[in-house]
Amino acid sequence: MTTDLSPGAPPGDEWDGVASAGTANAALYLELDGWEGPLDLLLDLARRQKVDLRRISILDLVDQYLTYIERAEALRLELAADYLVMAAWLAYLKSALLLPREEQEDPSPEELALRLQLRLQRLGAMREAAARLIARDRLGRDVFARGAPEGLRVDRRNRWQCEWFDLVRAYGDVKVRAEPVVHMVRERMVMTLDSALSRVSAMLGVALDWMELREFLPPPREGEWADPRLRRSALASSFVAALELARTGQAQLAQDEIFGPLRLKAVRG
Amino acid sequence: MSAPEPQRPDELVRAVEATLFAAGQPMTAEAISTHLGGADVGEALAELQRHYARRGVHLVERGKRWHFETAPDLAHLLRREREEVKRLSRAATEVLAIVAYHEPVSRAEIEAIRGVQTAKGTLDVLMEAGWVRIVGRREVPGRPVIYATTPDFLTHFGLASLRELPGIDELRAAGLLDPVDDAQIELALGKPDDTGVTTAAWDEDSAEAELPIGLASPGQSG
Amino acid sequence: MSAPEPQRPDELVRAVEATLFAAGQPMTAEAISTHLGGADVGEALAELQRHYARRGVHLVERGKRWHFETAPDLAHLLRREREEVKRLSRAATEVLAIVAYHEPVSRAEIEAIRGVQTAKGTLDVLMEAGWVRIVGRREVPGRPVIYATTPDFLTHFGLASLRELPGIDELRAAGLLDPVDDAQIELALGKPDDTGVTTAAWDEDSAEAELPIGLASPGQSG
Repeated sequence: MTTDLSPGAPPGDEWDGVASAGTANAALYLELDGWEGPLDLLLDLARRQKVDLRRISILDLVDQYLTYIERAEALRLELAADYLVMAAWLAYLKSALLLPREEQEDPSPEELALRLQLRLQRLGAMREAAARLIARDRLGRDVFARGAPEGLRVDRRNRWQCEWFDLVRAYGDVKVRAEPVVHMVRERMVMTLDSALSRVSAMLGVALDWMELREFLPPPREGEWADPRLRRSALASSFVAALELARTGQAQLAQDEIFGPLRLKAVRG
Repeated sequence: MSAPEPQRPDELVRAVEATLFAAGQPMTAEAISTHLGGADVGEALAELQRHYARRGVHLVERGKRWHFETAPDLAHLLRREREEVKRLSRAATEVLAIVAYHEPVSRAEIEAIRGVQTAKGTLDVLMEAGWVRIVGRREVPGRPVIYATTPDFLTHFGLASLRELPGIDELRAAGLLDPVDDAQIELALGKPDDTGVTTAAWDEDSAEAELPIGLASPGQSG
Repeated sequence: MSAPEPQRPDELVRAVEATLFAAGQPMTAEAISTHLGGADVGEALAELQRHYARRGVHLVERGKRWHFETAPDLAHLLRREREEVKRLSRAATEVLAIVAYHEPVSRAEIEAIRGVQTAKGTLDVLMEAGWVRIVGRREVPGRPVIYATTPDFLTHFGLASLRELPGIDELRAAGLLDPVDDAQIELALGKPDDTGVTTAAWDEDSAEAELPIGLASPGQSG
């Protein structure tokens, strides 16, 4: 029953020794590499009953499977765990099917057997379907598409659209964006750095001792210089002028404490 | 030479004929129509199909896409030079059939039918061939990806649609294509305890614990 | 359809038809014959050529080699142009406006006016649209190419000449220069007086003269 289980399929490398061992039963031919798992082996065994899968004898099938596994073990073949697990499960199923049942288990052994049968049917159906599918007239094997199609090309051409208003509006936006770059605040009176520099420099030339920075500013009585905003500008410009004179070695700067009066004195060469 | 002067076909028919001859890929009627400036090509396709039905080249529709191919009865003349078609392993063939007959289907569902783990490479081979693709995820815990066939699958195997799969009606009628995650068909598998007696225990929650799927691949059975 | 039932061609004709259809290259009559087991294919080729003469695909012989090709009168179907109407991007519109108002103008000048770099693609789009062209090179170091508008530009925008584009004053009157508060954007170009006081003053003319290429830096205004 278990002889010649996989006709035609050459044994894998690891089975060479077994196949050529010339064991007790020369016809015994075990080739687990050929099976895609225990379900596959079961299906093949079921097919050997040569009956419709719906009418197979599960008990016979279990016997065949267990015999197969026993023979493999007798030959000291190392079986994958799943084959052994299936064997154990089938052994249980067999005993459950044979023994008189006192209490009804759920699911019953008959139901388990039915499920196994259904699974084999499903796998069998797919195996057959695969064979029929693969045997169809296949494009590139049995039927052929045009060998040298010219190919279709679609060149996309853009037609650009723009309205007159969008164009003019865009120019307006560019102008608006560009102008602020050169803007100054209107009618803001300032003392420029240049004028502060010449004023401080001139006054320093005639001063004899340290002078406080504020003394260099134009006197507030002189008309527009009374404007506090202009005075702030003059102070800032004079401070920068003082720093510039110190940097160029024309003046010394001194401050005794933070926020204290800033004093200035000419450096005499 | 004795044949009567062939009728000149309609200009639209000629245009559809030329377009499909020149196309490198199968085309849907919509794509042909778009290419031809929006003409209704349904009649033209039907006429072409009828014209070519008895010739050495046929016009066929596969999954809503049309292409010309050589007549199947001439396969024996043409087959010899060409061995471009990939040979699929048995596992890949089986997985392809399961995807086609059950789509969309997850890997776990494929494995439930085959009773073994499916090597990652098997699905990759089918996807690389352009016959199978991922079409989404099943909204169940773990959100497994699900697979289905492509239009190229139909084209390659000469199927107008999946309804033409061999024997699909019989299989469906026999209930062999019912969803595979149906808990009622799952087998329970217990572990052998230390007395050596195996106890079957149905685990409602665990489809994994079910039949000996994926305990070891056949190759490991050294 | 109304056409009579097409005759089934001779088997050899069908075989030759399929062979040539599937061939990757034009084939000589001898090669076809060899492929088909030595049959004399001359008649079959002649009949096929006659059959296809009025169809969308022709069987042609070139230098003793036979192949199918799209009918010459349908060759235009192989390469179609599809026009897509696209709106000019904002950047492209600005560049186009600058070219129109300042032509001829170099890319560097356009960038100086816009205050941002102009992607090369933007000018390419305008040239593709047929509104801008290269009109020469500026005789300055680097000899940059300079751009100007085309007659198509005038046609598209319905202008008799560029002088019809609204001037700055008209733009202002139309509120197109309004977005920012006037006081914030006015220029001060006063001179320091002898007391060292600078008075900022709005210069009405400066808006005209403002071609902001090489914008005056604020430091120069002191």
